[in-house]
Amino acid sequence: MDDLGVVIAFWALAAMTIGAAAMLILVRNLMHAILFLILSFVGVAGLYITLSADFVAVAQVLIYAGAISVLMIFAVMLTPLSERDNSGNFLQLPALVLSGLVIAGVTFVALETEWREAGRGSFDTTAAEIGEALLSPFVLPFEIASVLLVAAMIGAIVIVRDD
Amino acid sequence: MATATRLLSGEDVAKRLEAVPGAVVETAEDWVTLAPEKLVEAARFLHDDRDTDGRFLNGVSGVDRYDYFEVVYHISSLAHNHTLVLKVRADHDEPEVSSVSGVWRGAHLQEREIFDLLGVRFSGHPNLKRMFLWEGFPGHPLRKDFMGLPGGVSPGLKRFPKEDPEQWAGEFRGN
Amino acid sequence: MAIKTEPLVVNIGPQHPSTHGVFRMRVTLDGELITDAEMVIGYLHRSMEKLAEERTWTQNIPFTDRMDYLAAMTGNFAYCITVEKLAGIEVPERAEYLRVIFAELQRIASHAMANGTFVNDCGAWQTPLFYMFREREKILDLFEMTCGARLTLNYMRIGGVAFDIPDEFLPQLQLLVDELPDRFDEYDQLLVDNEILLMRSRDIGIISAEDAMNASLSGPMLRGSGVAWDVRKGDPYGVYDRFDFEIPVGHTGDCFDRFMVRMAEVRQSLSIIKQAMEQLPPGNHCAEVPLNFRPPEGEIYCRIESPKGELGYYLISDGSPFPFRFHVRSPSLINLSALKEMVVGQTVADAIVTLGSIDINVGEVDR
Amino acid sequence: MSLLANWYDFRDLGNPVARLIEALQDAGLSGGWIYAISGLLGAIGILSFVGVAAVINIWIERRLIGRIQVRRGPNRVGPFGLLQPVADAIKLIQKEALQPDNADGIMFTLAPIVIFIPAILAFSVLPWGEHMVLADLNVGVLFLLALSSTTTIIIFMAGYASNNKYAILGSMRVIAMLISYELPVVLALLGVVLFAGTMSLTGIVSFQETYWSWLIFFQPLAFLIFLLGSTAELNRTPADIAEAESEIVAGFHIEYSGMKFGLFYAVELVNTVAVSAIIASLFFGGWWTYGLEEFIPGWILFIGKIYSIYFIFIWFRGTLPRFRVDQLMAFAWKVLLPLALINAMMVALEIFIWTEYEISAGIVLPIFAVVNFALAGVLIVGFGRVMSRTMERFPKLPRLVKDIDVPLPEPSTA
Repeated sequence: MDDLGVVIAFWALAAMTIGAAAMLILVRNLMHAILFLILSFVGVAGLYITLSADFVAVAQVLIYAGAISVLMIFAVMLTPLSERDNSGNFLQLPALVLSGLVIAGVTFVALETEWREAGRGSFDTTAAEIGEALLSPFVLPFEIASVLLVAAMIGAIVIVRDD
Repeated sequence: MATATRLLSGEDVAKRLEAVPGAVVETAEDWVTLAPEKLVEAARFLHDDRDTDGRFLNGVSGVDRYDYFEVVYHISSLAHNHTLVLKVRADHDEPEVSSVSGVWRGAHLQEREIFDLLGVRFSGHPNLKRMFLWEGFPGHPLRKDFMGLPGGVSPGLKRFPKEDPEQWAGEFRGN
Repeated sequence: MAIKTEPLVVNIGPQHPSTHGVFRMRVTLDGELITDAEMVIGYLHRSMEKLAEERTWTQNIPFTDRMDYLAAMTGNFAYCITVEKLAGIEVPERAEYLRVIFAELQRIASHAMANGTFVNDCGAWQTPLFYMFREREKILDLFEMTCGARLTLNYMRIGGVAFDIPDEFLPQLQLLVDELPDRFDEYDQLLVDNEILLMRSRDIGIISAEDAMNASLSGPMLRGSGVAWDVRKGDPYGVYDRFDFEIPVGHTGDCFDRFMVRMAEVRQSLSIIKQAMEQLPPGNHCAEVPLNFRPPEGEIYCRIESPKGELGYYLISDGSPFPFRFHVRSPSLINLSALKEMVVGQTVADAIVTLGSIDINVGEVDR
Repeated sequence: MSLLANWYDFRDLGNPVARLIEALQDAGLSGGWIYAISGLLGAIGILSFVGVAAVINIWIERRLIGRIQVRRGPNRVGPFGLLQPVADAIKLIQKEALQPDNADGIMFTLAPIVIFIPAILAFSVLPWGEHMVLADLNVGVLFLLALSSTTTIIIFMAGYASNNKYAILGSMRVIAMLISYELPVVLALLGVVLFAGTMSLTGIVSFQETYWSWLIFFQPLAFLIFLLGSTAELNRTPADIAEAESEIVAGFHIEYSGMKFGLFYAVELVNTVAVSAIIASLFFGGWWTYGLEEFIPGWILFIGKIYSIYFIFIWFRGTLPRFRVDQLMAFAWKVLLPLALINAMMVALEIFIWTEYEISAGIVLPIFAVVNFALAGVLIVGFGRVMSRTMERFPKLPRLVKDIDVPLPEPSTA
């Protein structure tokens, strides 16, 4: 029964994530596409929860659904296009080929990999462990990432400043 | 205690306006009538002259005198605490007066109002269009002959506005 | 590199909570900044100047109520005083004093309303408005006690006032005059030291003294810009030369100065009312004027200081019982002359505050 | 059934539920079913609270605002006007649900419904009593923040779908503002989380219980920042720039009418209660009230605290004018963010001292309290000095002139 619940949740969330992702490509209205993207993000967050990674799940919602999507909304709103439509362009065919290749590759990897099944984790304080991991073994990448972000921020300010 | 505002007599104003030759056409007891073509020049002079200091335009009003239109300017000096009256006549059939809104910003709306209600055109006005009534309103209601315009035009709407998009076109024509 | 954005044309009004009636401002926005503004008025145009030409001089008094319906007394006052001057009618002493009392009460009511709605425009959730309404309500009660009406009063007549005050009027007025200063001190505490209100209204909608004069602004707009001009002082009408009062004058001409000038004028009005109550002589309240009297031929322009500014009437008589020309110099309309200059370059929020500080009354703008 | 045997259980509604679960276990139900049933019970409890709160809050808010504005507020329908929200709801339901011609139909309809999800979910991680918590998440605080960030998107959805210029202005304002205010709020909560050493709300409450002190005594600055920041996030006066009745009429929900509008109205009140509840559990001990919960059920104390904080929000609304958009942003970035950063660093330092030198809590906590209060005072006064208009060029009061005095212009030399 316990496992059944998780399995049902997994399939439901997977369907939601993939369905939303598919709709994101299919809808013509850019705003709708972004909303489907958010739905997809939320589905991924749900998948993290089934993996007992509560911190990552919440961070996913906070950062992706809450912040990244807002950036995308800004991008769409600032696009000087009178109708916010996902109109066709000359890149359609290359994009189709590329995505076909990606799908093939991912399917191949998924089918061919020897998947190891992890034991069910529990809702322990994952946040503390992540924090310790970030600040002791991975402190260098962590700091480099923050330097990169500061650089990006300064770059953004320089770009936005007039004259 | 303050004393009341002094109304400059027509002769006084005419004397001041000698600096603008040919401006004064007629001098009455309380006002002067100006030549239309000299109006802006005279207004500019009265505005700038330190003795007259007509920096404050109390009001502009238009009067339909049956055979001509009269535009009346009440100008005062808050510093000297006096006031004076200028008048300009305009032809009844093709009323046109030059605009003083370049001299006094405050004349802007009032000239639009007079144009709207009396039909006096103000040449040189930056944005002369109807203010209270909509574009396409037949006639100018403050004219004395408004209630029986020649040519059978009756006041008010000809038809219910929705039936006649032409009448409403002006509203959306943009500015 | 600047980000280009599409201009957005927004109609502020005619139905908008902060346009004080059916006033419409068509603004072009770049983001939230106003790049162009145009006012569209006329939604309340009732063609009073035309209607007045077909009614007798006395019959026109109710029209003056309905122009600035928030300050009907001063509307009456201006018209009556102009006709009296035109016809050379002597007004009894008592009527003059009553007129002053009622005009000043009306000024307090109008300023209370203006300041309440102004703070509302700054985004307060109605609270100051309701406090101001409370004071206005008491003044309207006094009006009702005297002439039966509260808003469109039709109280003054050519030659005096319509009714003498009832016996209980003066004690009630005394109570009000004693109470209001404390009330307004309270509002000063609530509003004037409010950092948010200062942030919203200081250095917003500035108009210099020279520009204000050039745009024919009057009343608190002109005084807020630092021009010490008041028709009551400069051209005393009625018995205003017998009272001792001061003109509050602003420093920069921003919205806050206009607000403060109105606040200070309320106190000056109270002082005038106090003096008028002390000096109020007995006697007749109205001169004998025939119902359809005919003023001599002639024309006159006469102005008074209404709460909104210089309210003037330009009347032409051709000797008939009807005015030949009935023109109103309405302060609300002319105070809007500088609106565009004040608003362009501001954000929407500031434009609303600026419009609120002008204190227009659309009834008077459109007439 | 011993469920109702003694009232004592109702001090903590978790107890009867635990009894019920025990009974179900005895009846031989599998763990999954019991999990589902207990979850359902909790959800029903929370939904009923939210429903009642939304209705009651309308009355409370209108009555209190009325009180502040020297009027009576609703007092006609039912005793003390208590049934006014019901009358409002009936009126709103009866109204035609208008939808603009070019509105984005699905988004337009969906937005007022979806916006309830984060509002209600927020209640699920709150500890209502010692055992009264539906989902004791280890990352409860982060969860609440994630919820508040999704509200942004939904508000934008409503504004964009309305196809109205005012609505677009309002929703762009919302996005800009909420992004700004997320930072100080997160950093303020970081101080609390660091201090308590846990992100679980139950953990934070039990921390307060363990050390016999509400967290507001250790984190006054974080409390103020969170209070002000959440006022902005809630779109309430003085930061209601998204609705800004006097400027952009109603902002993002200008085109909504009928019950759709009613839902937006209700969700604002529910959100306010949620934020009040978060403040109550983070800073005021949640259900724990210095032993008072032994005599009065903890959840009643909790609700009492919620409404005390809710009163502050109503008070704000009744007294303050609105900020302009840029001023509000400046307030977030120039005042709240630095304060929150300083606070978080101070807390980190304190925790470091506490754990590194292993000083007993009895000694170190009072010192922290005094230090933090002093820091808060100094910072607030200091920032007030720096940020306020010390450079007033002119006095506030107008000058009084005895007589008319209009100068002539300078003579032009030309």
